[in-house]
Amino acid sequence: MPTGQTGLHDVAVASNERVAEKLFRIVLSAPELASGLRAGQFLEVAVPGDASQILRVPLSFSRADAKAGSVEIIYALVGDATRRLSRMVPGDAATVVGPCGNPWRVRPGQLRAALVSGGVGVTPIVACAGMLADAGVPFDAVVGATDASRLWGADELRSLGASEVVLTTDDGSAGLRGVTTDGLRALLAGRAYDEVYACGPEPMMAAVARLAHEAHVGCQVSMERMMSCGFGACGTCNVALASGGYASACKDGTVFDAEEVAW
Amino acid sequence: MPTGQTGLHDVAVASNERVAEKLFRIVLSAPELASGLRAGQFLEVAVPGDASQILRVPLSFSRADAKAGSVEIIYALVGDATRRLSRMVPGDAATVVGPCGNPWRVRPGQLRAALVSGGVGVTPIVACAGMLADAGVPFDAVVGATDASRLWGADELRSLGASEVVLTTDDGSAGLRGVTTDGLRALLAGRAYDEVYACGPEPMMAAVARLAHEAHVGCQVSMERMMSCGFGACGTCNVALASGGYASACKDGTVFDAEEVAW
Amino acid sequence: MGARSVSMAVDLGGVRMKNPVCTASGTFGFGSAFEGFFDVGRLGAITTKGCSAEPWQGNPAPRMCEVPSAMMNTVGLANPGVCGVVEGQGAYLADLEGRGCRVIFQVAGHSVEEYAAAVELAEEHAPWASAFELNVSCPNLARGGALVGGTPEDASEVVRAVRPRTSRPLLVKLAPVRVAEVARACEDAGADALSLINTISGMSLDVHTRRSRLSRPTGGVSGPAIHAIAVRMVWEAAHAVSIPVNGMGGVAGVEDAAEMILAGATAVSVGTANFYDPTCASRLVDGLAAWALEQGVTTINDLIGAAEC
Amino acid sequence: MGARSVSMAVDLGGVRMKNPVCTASGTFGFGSAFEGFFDVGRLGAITTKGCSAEPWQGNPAPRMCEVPSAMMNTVGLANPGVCGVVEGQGAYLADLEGRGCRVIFQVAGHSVEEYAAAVELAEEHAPWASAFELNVSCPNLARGGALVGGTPEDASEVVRAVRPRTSRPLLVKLAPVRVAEVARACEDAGADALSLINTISGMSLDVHTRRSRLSRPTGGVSGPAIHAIAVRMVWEAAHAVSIPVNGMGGVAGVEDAAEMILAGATAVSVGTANFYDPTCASRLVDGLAAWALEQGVTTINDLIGAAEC
Ligand SMILES: Cc1cc2nc3c(=O)[nH]c(=O)nc-3n(C[C@H](O)[C@H](O)[C@H](O)COP(=O)(O)OP(=O)(O)OC[C@H]3O[C@@H](n4cnc5c(N)ncnc54)[C@H](O)[C@@H]3O)c2cc1C
Ligand SMILES: Cc1cc2nc3c(=O)[nH]c(=O)nc-3n(C[C@H](O)[C@H](O)[C@H](O)COP(=O)(O)OP(=O)(O)OC[C@H]3O[C@@H](n4cnc5c(N)ncnc54)[C@H](O)[C@@H]3O)c2cc1C
Ligand SMILES: Cc1cc2nc3c(=O)[nH]c(=O)nc-3n(C[C@H](O)[C@H](O)[C@H](O)COP(=O)(O)O)c2cc1C
Ligand SMILES: Cc1cc2nc3c(=O)[nH]c(=O)nc-3n(C[C@H](O)[C@H](O)[C@H](O)COP(=O)(O)O)c2cc1C
Ligand code: FES
Ligand code: FES
Repeated sequence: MPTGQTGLHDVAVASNERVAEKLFRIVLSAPELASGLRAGQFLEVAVPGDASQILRVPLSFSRADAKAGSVEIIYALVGDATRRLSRMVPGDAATVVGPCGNPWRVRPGQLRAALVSGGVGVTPIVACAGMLADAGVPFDAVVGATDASRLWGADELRSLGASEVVLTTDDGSAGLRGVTTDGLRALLAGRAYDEVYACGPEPMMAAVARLAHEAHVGCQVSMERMMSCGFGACGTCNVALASGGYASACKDGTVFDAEEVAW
Repeated sequence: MPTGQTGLHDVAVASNERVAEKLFRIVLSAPELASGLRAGQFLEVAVPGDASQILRVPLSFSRADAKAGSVEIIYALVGDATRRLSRMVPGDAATVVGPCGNPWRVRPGQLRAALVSGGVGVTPIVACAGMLADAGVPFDAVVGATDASRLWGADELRSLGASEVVLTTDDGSAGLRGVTTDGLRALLAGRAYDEVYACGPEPMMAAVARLAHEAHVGCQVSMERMMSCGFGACGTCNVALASGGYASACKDGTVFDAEEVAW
Repeated sequence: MGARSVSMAVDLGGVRMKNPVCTASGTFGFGSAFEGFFDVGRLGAITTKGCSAEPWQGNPAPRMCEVPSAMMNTVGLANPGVCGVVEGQGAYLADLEGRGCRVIFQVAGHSVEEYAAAVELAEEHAPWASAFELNVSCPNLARGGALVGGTPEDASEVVRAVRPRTSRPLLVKLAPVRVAEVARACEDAGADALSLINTISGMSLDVHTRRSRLSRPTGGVSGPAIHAIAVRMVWEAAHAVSIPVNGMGGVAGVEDAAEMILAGATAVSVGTANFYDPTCASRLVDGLAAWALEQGVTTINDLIGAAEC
Repeated sequence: MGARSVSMAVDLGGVRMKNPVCTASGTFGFGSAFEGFFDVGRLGAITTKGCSAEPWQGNPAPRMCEVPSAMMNTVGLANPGVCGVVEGQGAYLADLEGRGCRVIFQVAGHSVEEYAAAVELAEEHAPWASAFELNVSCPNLARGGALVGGTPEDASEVVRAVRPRTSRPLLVKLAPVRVAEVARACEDAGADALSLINTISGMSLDVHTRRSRLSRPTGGVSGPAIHAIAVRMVWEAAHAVSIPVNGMGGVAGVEDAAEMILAGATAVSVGTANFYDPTCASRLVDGLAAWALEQGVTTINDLIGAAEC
């Protein structure tokens, strides 16, 4: 199997714990996989237990440690598959299809980046922070959630080198009362950026894209879709393009230049 | 709800352990249910976990302790539902429909009974032994299995008062090499019986019925069928009658006089 | 939302139900087996097992096997005949009507004449029945076992033959075959309402013995696996006719039932779920009311066919 | 049993496959996406995504939702057109043929003329294709969106129009509608083999928003939930015609595939399982051989239609 090509991997749960309200962190022991992953890619995880839910669950990763052979995923409890995932214990086995999708891009000579994470969009944003740190690109971040209990990631982003992390919550229970675009507006007002990286609910990403466009700053977004396969075989993950027609979220994305997307 | 009428009950696992090769004993804490059960009846257990297997699992019980509020079931590992059942741990919740079916019958003035159990047919046979002990009817038993590793129940039957327990295995690895009818023939040769109670694979019960018939001894059998409901609503559990037509295993049985059944 | 109340009564082609919840034929016995689980009188209606003029024994064992998210059966419409049912269950069913739960008496036959005969018997001996339902998914023995209602022409013929024999509401239970066409034919022939879908014919083989896992080559698939297919067929039928539809197929919870209503069903029947979740129908009564409240309507009728797509 | 070997080669209407394992159109891309999972050259054949004369964009998102033991899709036959495929995938597909895996090129259209045009293009530009498959489950735009092959007459018309345009084997992929009748019509019109079943039309509604969970009111149900229905339809089709059948629908393991063969399928295609279990088809190659050995035959052909029921 050529390196980096999407393949099937046996993994084992190394740890799995709650990190915030309805938010979990799982670490998978997956040596083969860990060494081939690049920030912004995702995995298709088969969560065992219930044969009535046939498809794998698409999940981004937040860290891939080639040396330790481990992959970390931050995931939200939303339905049956993620509930079953949250009940897996160290030693439990699963299979993963990956790497899926394309990584975030760092442009040569990039000066400073702004990261924007809404809700569980934090997973690939943490991975992005790791990538920028490795590339020596300074960055700041906005982390938003509905309320304080679900807010997670500021510490990780700081420890990865974020100079400034703005928190926002819908209800003001932590950080700014407002949405992530309010946070991004504050960042843009304070410093000069040449790239925004965003992941979160689609309306949020659309608003971030607009803001970046107005500020003449590049913007990459990671698009979610209902996905059947994750590796380009099914055609169910279409993203409408500004140029007309569709791209595949899983094969052409999930990272897109915000300008490419028909919001 | 009238006493004894089939109803829906919440239960919790009290214990669950392997007792022989692919054979498990589970004890359910089920106070309401335990007090209404009579030997030979069965339960329909919803084993949680896999929504693709929609139906409940029909299982006989071996002991119902009204005081302790507990019900014991001996079950074999055969497929997915019983595998999931075997993984349940104390405290796990489930629901049970029961009591289902009709009990073994003790005729007034009954003198001595022979119990015949093949494989996992041992479950209602242990319950039958308890019933006979309570009724003061002396009994002996034959317990058969494919090989020694799967043989279970002799100790329970003895502790419930069996005067003699004959073991048979297909391969001779324990007890007589042969089938349960060989054991029954040995019992019939030694003592006088006025009733045989049998549960096991259908060809075995047919052979036991023939033997009992030839020996002019009454014979009750507990019939298994693929069952959708267990309480007379679906019509899928039909047993062909000697008199023509069909009876419901779950509603008219599972205990039948062997003479009624068209083998 | 404040304390509002929603009217749950619906009219299924003349069957006035206090709520839209019904049970599917052959999955609820004749009702009494469920009294240990809940007060059956709470339901809008129940449908009896399909009854023929003469008793039918049905097929040999095994009559059931499991498949993913479903079961298959080949019970073969075993029933004690109209008179056997009237005798054994009549008192209970009459009482159930008195408790406000409508009894839909289903009839079956192997030929047009047998349907007519069954309805005549039931018309005479089952005065308590609120309506009759013709199960046109039975094999027509005179036509080599083709479904009685497998084509618009055949379905029309049986409905026309039965229609003059009763003035009570007449429902037709459709096979999941050419639904829109057959629905229109039944409406034209005088049906007051349609029930659908019946089980979908399937086959399950034991690959070691090379034999069917049932006593017949094929059996009817029912349960959650057929739900999405059933919703689509209910939607098609509801668009094809102006008489009301009783929707069923894999209904196992409130959302499944609500989907049926949005797709155009006036009533919703619980089938296979009765076997493994015997309080399901009772829960739907409350669950649908809560959903209607959440949807901000004052009568459940405002949600019938209200899917926006 | 001792060391015996079983011949696994089958002839699907002129498509000579080294083993009966194929992949279903639209579930395997154009093959190359699976090379990271196994050597695609091991398969008997693959079927390409349905390709039209001109590129089709397909439907808006969301195109997929999950239902019990199944998924639903409304991809809408998005494809880059015959020429786009030839250009982008031709080299890989020609090489795959060289590796011994037959390539079945599927064509789609919205009218009889569009099918003819697509086949003509493919006939000219895809010399490597072993066969063509007509997907007659597309909506016929001139007939208000009725399926191109929903009736025997309509299916016959498209097959007759295409037949003279190629001398390569011509397969017809049937919708799960009136299967026996349509199968006979296709055979009479000159089809060399039949593939079935396509997805079953279903509907899934979000009961809170009252909208379809897809961008269209309905979508196609596929996966284990439809398997028993598919086996029955394959059995019906195989009994109705004398040309070979390529069976599919919910095949997710060796036993599912073996059921198809016993029911009368000469080849078996893996569909939805490719998405969640991407090595499935490869495992079937070995698994079916082991099953044939266990069944004591010397050629898998002895098991085709060998169900005893
Ligand atoms: C490329 C990609 C990367 C993702 N990365 C992460 C991640 O790192 N962490 C994380 O927590 N989640 C992530 N998701 C979302 C995750 O896949 C869904 O939350 C999960 O599939 C829900 O499964 P479930 O069975 O628990 O819930 P379900 O019962 O399937 O659904 C519950 C709710 O979630 C919605 N939902 C289901 N699937 C998706 C989906 N694919 N995208 C959006 N909403 C969905 C449903 O519409 C429904 O309302 C990602 C999704 C994609 C496509
Ligand atoms: C009234 C009654 C009482 C029973 N009591 C007991 C008991 O006390 N202890 C016990 O271990 N088992 C008992 N059984 C059998 C038990 O129900 C089955 O073993 C169980 O349903 C298998 O489920 P599964 O999902 O594990 O296996 P599956 O995967 O469903 O089946 C595995 C194999 O078991 C066979 N099987 C499945 N269901 C039945 C069934 N109902 N009867 C016979 N064979 C079946 C299948 O044909 C298949 O070959 C009883 C069955 C009935 C009808
Ligand atoms: C065991 C069984 C018996 C049935 N008997 C009948 C019947 O007598 N008449 C009838 O019209 N439908 C009968 N049906 C079909 C159901 O009424 C219902 O239409 C079908 O099962 C689909 O609904 P479900 O998926 O909720 O079960 C039967 C179904 C099952 C499972
Ligand atoms: C996402 C998706 C796309 C499909 N595209 C096509 C297609 O282009 N042409 C076609 O004939 N069938 C198409 N099908 C149907 C499959 O080929 C197959 O007939 C069907 O899914 C049943 O098999 P399964 O249950 O194994 O998936 C598609 C199915 C799916 C799930
Ligand atoms: S998820 Fe299958 S092509 Fe993208
Ligand atoms: S199992 Fe349903 S009637 Fe016996």
